[in-house]
Amino acid sequence: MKSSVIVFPGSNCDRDVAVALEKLQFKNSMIWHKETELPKSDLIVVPGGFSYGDYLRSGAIAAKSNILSEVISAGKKGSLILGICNGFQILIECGLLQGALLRNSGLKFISKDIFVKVQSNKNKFFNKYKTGEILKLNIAHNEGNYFTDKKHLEELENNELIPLKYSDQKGNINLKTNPNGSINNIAGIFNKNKNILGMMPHPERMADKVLSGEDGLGLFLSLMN
Amino acid sequence: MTVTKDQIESHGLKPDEYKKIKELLGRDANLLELGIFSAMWNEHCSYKSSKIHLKKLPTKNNIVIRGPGENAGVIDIGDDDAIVFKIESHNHPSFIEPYQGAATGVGGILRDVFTMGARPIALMNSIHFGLPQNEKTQNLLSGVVSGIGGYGNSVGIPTVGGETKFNSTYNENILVNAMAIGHANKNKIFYSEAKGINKPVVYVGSKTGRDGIHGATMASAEFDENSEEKKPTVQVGDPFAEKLLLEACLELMKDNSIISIQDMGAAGLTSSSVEMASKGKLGIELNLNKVPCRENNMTPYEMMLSESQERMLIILDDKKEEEARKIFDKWDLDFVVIGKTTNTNRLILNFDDKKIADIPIPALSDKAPLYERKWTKSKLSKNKVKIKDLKKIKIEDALIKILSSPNHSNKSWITDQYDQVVMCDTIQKSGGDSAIVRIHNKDKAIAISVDSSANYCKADPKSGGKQIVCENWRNLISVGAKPLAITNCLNFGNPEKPKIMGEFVECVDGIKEACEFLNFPVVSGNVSFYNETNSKSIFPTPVIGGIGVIDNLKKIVNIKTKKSGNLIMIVGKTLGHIDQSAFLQENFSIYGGPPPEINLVNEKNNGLIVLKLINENLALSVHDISSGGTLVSLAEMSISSGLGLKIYKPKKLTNSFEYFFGEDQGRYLIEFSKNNLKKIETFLKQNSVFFEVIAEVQNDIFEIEKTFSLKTKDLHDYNNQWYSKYNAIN
Amino acid sequence: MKFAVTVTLKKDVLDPQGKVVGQTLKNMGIKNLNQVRQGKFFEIDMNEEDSAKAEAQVKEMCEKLLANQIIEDFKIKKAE
Amino acid sequence: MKFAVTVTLKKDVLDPQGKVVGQTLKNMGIKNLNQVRQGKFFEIDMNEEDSAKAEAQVKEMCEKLLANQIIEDFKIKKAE
Ligand SMILES: Nc1ncnc2c1ncn2[C@@H]1O[C@H](COP(=O)(O)OP(=O)(O)O)[C@@H](O)[C@H]1O
Ligand SMILES: [Mg+2]
Repeated sequence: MKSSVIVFPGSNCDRDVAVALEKLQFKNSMIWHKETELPKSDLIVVPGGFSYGDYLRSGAIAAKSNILSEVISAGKKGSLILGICNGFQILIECGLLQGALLRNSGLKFISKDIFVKVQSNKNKFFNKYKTGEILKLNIAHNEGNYFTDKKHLEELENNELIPLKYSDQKGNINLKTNPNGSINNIAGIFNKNKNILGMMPHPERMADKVLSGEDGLGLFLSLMN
Repeated sequence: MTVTKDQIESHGLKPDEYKKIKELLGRDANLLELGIFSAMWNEHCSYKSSKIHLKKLPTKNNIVIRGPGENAGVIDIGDDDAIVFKIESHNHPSFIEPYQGAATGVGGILRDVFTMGARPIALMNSIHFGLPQNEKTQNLLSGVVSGIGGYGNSVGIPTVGGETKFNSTYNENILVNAMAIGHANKNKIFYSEAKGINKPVVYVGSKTGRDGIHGATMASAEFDENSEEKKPTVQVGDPFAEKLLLEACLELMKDNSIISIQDMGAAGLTSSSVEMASKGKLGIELNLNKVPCRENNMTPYEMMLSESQERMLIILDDKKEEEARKIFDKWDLDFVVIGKTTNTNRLILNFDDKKIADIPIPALSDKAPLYERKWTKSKLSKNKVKIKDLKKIKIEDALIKILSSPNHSNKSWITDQYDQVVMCDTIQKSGGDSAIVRIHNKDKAIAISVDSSANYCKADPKSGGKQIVCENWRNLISVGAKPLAITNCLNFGNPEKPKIMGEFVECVDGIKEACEFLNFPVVSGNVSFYNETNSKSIFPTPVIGGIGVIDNLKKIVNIKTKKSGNLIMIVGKTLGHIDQSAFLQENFSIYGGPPPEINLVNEKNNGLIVLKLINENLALSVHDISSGGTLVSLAEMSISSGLGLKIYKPKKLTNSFEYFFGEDQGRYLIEFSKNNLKKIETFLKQNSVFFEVIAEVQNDIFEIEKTFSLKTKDLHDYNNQWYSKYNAIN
Repeated sequence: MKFAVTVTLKKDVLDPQGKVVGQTLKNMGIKNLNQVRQGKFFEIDMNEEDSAKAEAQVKEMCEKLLANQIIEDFKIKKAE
Repeated sequence: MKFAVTVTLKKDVLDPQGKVVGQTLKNMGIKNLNQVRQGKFFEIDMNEEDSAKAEAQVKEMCEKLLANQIIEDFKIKKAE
């Protein structure tokens, strides 16, 4: 399996995700944002961090970079694309995913381990998990408050396009288990064809037993299926 | 044009200091030169009040690669790995503008570490505020915390721990100390010493603006006509620029084009260029027309004294310019040759084809004034508190009071605003005795802790100085690390007052004694004097940042109790020293009396033995006993695991308050399996370590036999409410 | 030639910042406060004599970068 | 009664956001751009008939919360 991790000025989870991919024997390349061509890859990762300092709107400036037009056309052709945290924000800003990520409702940066419940495993990214499985992942963001209009929300809900929702350890999904104000506790969404995933939690931070757990590994393993 | 008396005074220089300047120059100084002298001779850059005392500190042993004097200290942790670390204060800026003050404090200390060729791998902080009910505190707290997080999170360095304290002594003068820790190859450390003549001096990073120009308000009056432009401005941090600068510098450092490198910190371009030249015994000549400026019409005075952030000065080797420029272009950063090294031993500044300053380098560095200031010994308070009056309160109420107090409450409101795990090497985040960060790609880690105890230091500066080093050492031991070295940030009042100077001298003596005894050298640090408002000084507050090494990741322990049925013992002797305790302060607002005594022999012996128990896998969880005493420490272990404890009453009980809340030093709590009791007992006896079994782990209930019984969950709640209530929006 | 641009969230988009700011102001005792909405403000300075051309360019900046038109509206004013 | 408040960084204060936004616009081809400075914008709606009183209150809000006067200036305008 070949993967490409896109690096912007200000990306800071690029190394972390590369470590997780390489641990699973992905052949990974780091792609600088000024490149105009993407190597052929089975998976494109837009990693977390603060591309361009998160200035203006998180992800907005990175969405204008050279390489993004390549990512967009790859995405439209059906390549698998994973946007994590800032990567999710970038995928939204460039139009590959719909909706918006607003400031967290508490107006504070939140970084902590949280729980998410897998809503559906019928897709390329979560097939190694069980539907209903609860994962411990880490979040770290200022703008993770997902918002979209009613019509799109219905479309997401009705077509299994929301793979992850914030929950507690027992799987309860409600206001109390919502860390950032996201509509319907949404932690990640797909595009219509389910080849593009954006998620706020960081799976790469849960890929090592010595640290705080391995619940995120399944995502990368699923992609190898 | 010579300078006036007013200008000399407004630059914070004393008349006899100016006299010395004239002697060194052989003439009067012009205004630009005066500005440069004032920046180099002020307390912050010259250490003129502290230097002779700091010299007493132990700074060398077999693991120290570079001690104080560089941007940060460097120690050897084996296998070519070096750890580069330092702590620094940003107290005054943070009081004026908490977000930017704290943020730029973090930015500054990060640059100190990556200038030396180290990739920063962790950030820590020590923050002290006035009482919560003080009007300013809440705003300062939330601004400082989001500033620390805002900068570190954005650069992508995990903030893994720290300490937060509230004390009325900081009502008008908060403390914000930030520590950065980096990892480098020990054969690729970069220093600031210039070498070679006619080498290009390169300015890299962000442009220079009118940020934080000291004393410039009046002084620059003659430079420009538009008075609006004269306001000294607060520095604003740009973490994005810092991240680019970090990556660009580390990329350039991969080959050997850099001769020397120095960040522009306090006194910006002035101190960086002087320091490089001074260390290399060389001269430096700059063309100020080349300095990249952010604003129009900036004067040489402003360029030399600006404290704009995210800038560095580099001396490059011959013919390396083009390669280096490419790297900085890639990262969209300025890269401009602004001067060269010379053999003149002078700082020469040119502007518009005129020489505008010409100062012998030694005049700015080696010949800066040094003071042996008058100091008086602190009066120690001998009177012991009479415990009789205190019997009216119940033990469990006192415990709850402490656990739910601002100083002892769980800090997750703070730490949830810090990205603690970016870089994917954080093994232990905040919440334990030390943070633990793995060395990337290796099976080893470092432990980090920062500590202070202003109340102890106020009551007895020398013993307080010792205590804080010991507490730091203990915190490192408690996670299974071998303590290696420290950095320190000495926050004090006005050194011109003999009483304050005395506090400083005695604290340093205490630190010295403990560091020497424990073989725990000081490799870097920072002194922050003049922490006072309206002539009221803060309590002496030395902050110690310690590093330990863990050679095997399987030998790490934490404070979480593991299994019902296991036993807990106290290692170290409990005498019941209750003066200066959290118990008296939180329950009765009593602050008098001496702090607990430090016995360095026991301290070292107990610590090394505990480390052995950990390495033999005999200690399953460990927590040192610090503020709040045994009962609070036991409660913290319970809260962190959710398991309860049955605590025994000691047989020869004189007073249970003294026993359970006393803050005798050199003590640890250790959880172990019952089967190992004999083995551990024998081992401790052989090594003359005092111990007593004090509790048994059980489910859910936290109790002292025949005294009280509480649900662990309730303890958790008491410990977790204060911050969110205090900071609630509605 | 200078322009002042304001970018505001569309009416039906939740504004977490404005909400918290409004709540804080109410807690500070401003009882007759109805609502606060927070947006962004840009001061744009152009090297351009032709004001129609400059304004068209500013509009382009807004559409392409400064505002996310899915959730935001913008307004352009010429400043003195 | 509605007010439009703009909060901008003082002249000599570094504006990292404006800097990056300006650079991005230039990279996108707007060569005649001189400078961009970014600030905040608030739309404040008050339940208050007395416009002098309302304006005084908005000023108070700016001083106490919306602007940090050490690094920022603010401007208040009555909106329709
Ligand atoms: N400002 C802060 N930033 C990060 N972590 C903090 C901060 N303040 C406190 N902590 C964390 O809270 C925990 C408890 O702190 P403290 O009571 O000072 O510990 P100790 O007594 O062991 O030194 C520690 O793990 C510490 O790292
Ligand atoms: Mg401790």
